[in-house]
Amino acid sequence: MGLNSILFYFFAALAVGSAILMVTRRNVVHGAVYLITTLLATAGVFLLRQAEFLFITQVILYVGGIMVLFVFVIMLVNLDVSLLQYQFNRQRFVAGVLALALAAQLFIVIKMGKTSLFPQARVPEVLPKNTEAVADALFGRFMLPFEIASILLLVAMIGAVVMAKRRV
Amino acid sequence: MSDPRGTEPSNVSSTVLGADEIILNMGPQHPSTHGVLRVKLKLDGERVVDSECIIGYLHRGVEKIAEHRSYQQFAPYVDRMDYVAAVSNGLGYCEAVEKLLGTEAPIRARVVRTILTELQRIASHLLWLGTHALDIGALTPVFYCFREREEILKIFEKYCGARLTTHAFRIGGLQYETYDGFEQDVKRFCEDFDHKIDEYETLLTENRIWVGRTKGVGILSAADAIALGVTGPVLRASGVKWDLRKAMPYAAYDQYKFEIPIRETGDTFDRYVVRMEEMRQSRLICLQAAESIPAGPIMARIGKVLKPPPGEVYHSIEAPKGELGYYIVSDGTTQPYRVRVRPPSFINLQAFDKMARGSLVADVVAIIGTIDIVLGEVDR
Amino acid sequence: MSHLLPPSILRLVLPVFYAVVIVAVLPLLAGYIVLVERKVMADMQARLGPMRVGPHGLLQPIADAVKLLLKEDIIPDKADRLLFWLAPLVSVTMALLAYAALPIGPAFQIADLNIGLLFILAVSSLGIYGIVLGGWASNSHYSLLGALRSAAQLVSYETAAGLGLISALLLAGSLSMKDIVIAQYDQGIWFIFYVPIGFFIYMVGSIAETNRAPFDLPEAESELVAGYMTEYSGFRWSLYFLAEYANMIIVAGIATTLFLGGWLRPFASSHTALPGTSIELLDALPSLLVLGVALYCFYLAPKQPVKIQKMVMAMAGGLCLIIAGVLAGALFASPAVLQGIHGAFWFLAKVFTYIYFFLWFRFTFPRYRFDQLMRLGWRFLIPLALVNLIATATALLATREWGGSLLLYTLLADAVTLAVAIFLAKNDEVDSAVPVMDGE
Amino acid sequence: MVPVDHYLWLSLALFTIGVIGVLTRRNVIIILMSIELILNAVNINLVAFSHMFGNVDGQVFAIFIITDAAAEAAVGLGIILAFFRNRETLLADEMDMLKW
Repeated sequence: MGLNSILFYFFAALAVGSAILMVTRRNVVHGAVYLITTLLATAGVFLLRQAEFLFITQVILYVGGIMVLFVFVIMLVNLDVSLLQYQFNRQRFVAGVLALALAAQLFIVIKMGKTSLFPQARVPEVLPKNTEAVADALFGRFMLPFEIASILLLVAMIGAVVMAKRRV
Repeated sequence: MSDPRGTEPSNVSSTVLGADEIILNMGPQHPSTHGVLRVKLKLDGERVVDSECIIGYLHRGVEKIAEHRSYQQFAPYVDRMDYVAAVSNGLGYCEAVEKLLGTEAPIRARVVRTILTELQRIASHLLWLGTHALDIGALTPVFYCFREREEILKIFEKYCGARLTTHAFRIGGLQYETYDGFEQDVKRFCEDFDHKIDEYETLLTENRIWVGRTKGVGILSAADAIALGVTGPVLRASGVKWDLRKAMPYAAYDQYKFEIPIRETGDTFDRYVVRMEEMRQSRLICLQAAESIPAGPIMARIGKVLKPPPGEVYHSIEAPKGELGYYIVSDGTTQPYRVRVRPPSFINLQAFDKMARGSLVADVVAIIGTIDIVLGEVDR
Repeated sequence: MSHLLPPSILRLVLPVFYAVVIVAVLPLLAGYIVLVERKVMADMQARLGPMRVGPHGLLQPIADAVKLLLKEDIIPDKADRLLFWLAPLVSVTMALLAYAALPIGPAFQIADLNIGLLFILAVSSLGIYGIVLGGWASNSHYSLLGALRSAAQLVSYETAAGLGLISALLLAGSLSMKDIVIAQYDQGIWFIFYVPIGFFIYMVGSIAETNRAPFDLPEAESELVAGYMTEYSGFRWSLYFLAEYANMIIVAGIATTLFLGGWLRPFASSHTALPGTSIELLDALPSLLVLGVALYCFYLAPKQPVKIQKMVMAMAGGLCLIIAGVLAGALFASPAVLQGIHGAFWFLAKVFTYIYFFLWFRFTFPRYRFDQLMRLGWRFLIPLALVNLIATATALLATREWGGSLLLYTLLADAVTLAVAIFLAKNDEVDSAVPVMDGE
Repeated sequence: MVPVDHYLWLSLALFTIGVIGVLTRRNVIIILMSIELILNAVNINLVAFSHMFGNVDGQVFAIFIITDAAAEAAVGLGIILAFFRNRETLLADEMDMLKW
């Protein structure tokens, strides 16, 4: 077991552990902290798969941007009341069973497809420089989706402003 | 008559909070409430919805003490009200008692009083400028201001031995003759001081951030200012030309030429400009007065034991912060029956709520600074 | 050292050694930056500053550190203990982590990542969690307001600063910190001359990101007492403090690397040796400078009032003498050693010059108000940064298509950007004349 | 070398936790965060396959997903803020009106 594997299992355990903590915490700020941990651990997994640019995107955008927004909003809304309320809804048992059923389904699919679904990995010996490769793909073949994504962001921005704006 | 403070009276604690509203307690221990002022703010985000000044943390019962002291014994106490402008306090009190006695200090005493009071005005404004700038985040002016203030305090020290609570004047005139070189000291200070003010102004007046932080902040209209009884530079910045030195001259002010600076808008920047200009005018008064201090006695002929005739008197002077009035009731004994002080800081502080509503937390600090309060005087 | 260990082991050991050095030296360095700050402040304010502990306050940082470590550790009763404990650690860890990719000279770098710049930006953007969580966990309104301000401020100014950096990145064509410096060596010019406006934008943005005056609203003393740090004391507080100064060095390091030629000395590309030797004139400069400082220390030493102060002053002079000796010795060593040692000298010199500007701003300007800060960020800096970026890119493209001097084209681009800046500033003036009363 | 299906197991675990969070929690912010978790699980798959096939298309898609997550978070949090302002609660059960 090389260093890579050890790191992978470490990050995986960290991600799953904090994810579980995230959904079970009563305090939303704690939940957010655990989600941040999960995201960082996932970023570590990305790094292990030589997706450096994605790693950085994950850290800057997800952790440094989106989650800051979350924490910001959590702090804006008053928490004292919600701490005392019951945290899980009425259909929690049914929902849990359903979620586990979904997980089982996926489990079986992956298990079954393990031999047929994945062709043998064809990892090239030398990967192209990741940042350049991603840039080439983004601004080459994926130019149109890229532009559409930017429009999506614009729409979201306007939407968020309209939503969060106070009624006059 | 409508309440000049706003549409509804402040009542921060009993009102129900909205979704984004929080109560922020500023003080009594806070770096920029200038002492033990406590301000309770209701904030919507960072915007002030409502405010309430809670005072009294420095109450010492000065007015009550006066009823158990003889007239002369009480004089040092007034220095402890506006302790950064002790000379002005003393002048107001001494002149009030003199008025009650029906005498007047000799002309030499009055001229020296004028010089010292104007120097005190400069010192007080310097302290204000330094701390106000510090509140707004300019760290440096305060040290420049203290450098010049130090010169003034040195003159005080040489004159009467004390720097802060000077007790410089006595009822009926002065206790001490001026020391040798007093005029030269005053003149030298005044000559240097001119370009020192320019120095402060280069740091602040045209600084975009300073202008941004002060223009349009804490606007007080002339009508509101009058309705609230505001006096001093705060009133004059709102466009009301009212200065007791001109309106009801006392000491020797009628002998000197000076201008009363006024501004129109009544925002923090205007108050800053007015005070800066006042320092220049005070400097001119000092120069004129130091030029020719008339010879003569320094004490009026009053007895050692003061027994003013029964009656009452109200005398007010233009202290650095506004109208400082003393209302003294005599019952013919050696002790006043009642002394009531009209402190400018206390009255001006009333305008705080009017100025602060709708502004941001950062502005609150600027507004507290611009009113120029001294808690010793507010609480007495 | 290379003859002691085989290169493969050296490759592993050296970064660890560097990391240990940085972690060990940084707190001391931060402490001495505080001393320099206080001395500079005192000088600008017509006073002396710390003079008591050691000659000219030279031992003041150590006294301060001891005091902070011995202070009682207070956790507010209703604080969220876990996060209260975690937050300063996050701040300081992220600040230190960023040093991994910062090249202090060609040899002195822990890891030369090919996404080095992005790594530093990413990691230092995580430092915000220390501030936000600390502010929230303190359970105090001042802290919370400070934290919220800080979050909004950092997110907005990161955008502007990042866009300012990209203009230099375009010229370098790489994200690796080392390659960026080498690009400047190859092109024979520091990028600040190509994109001065980009540098200006980054400078303003970096001041805001490190919460320094005039953008120090999250810890505005006169308004929010100490902002997010209000409830912190002792060691935890000093961690925040360390993080703040470490971040200052980081942003200065980024600016130095991208705009000021990193570890390159001035006129790095011109090589004129002194007659008769192989020593270049400019290479001799650092040792002479430090020698001057050493002599000044020796000159001051006998003038100190107390014997121990004389000793400390002489020791400071001796230290400078040793440094001067090392710098001079490097002149006669191999080029790699020369580059390594002098590179570190020039890098640190540039970093401290940059920090000096930080200090200068702090003592000159009043503090912005929050809405003004936001307006400056969103309505002045970000549009300006975008225009600057487009102009720079156009200049690069023009050079590539039509040939000609890049400097000329970038000058043109800067002129355009400057015009836009003036237009934006004018516009802003009109707006700010009316007091803002929105959001009602 | 870690086999690819281990990445899928990790992804599956995170996905399931996310789904459980969405379905069972009452607090809308936690629900939104669980959705982020689900998106993140998908990203792991994409990166794993991207590495397996030796091209970056999967990573590009992951970037698009992060973009989408940003948009979703912005709008979602905007809605939560508006909701909180009007109803003073964060519970999904009480989001039972079409209009307020």
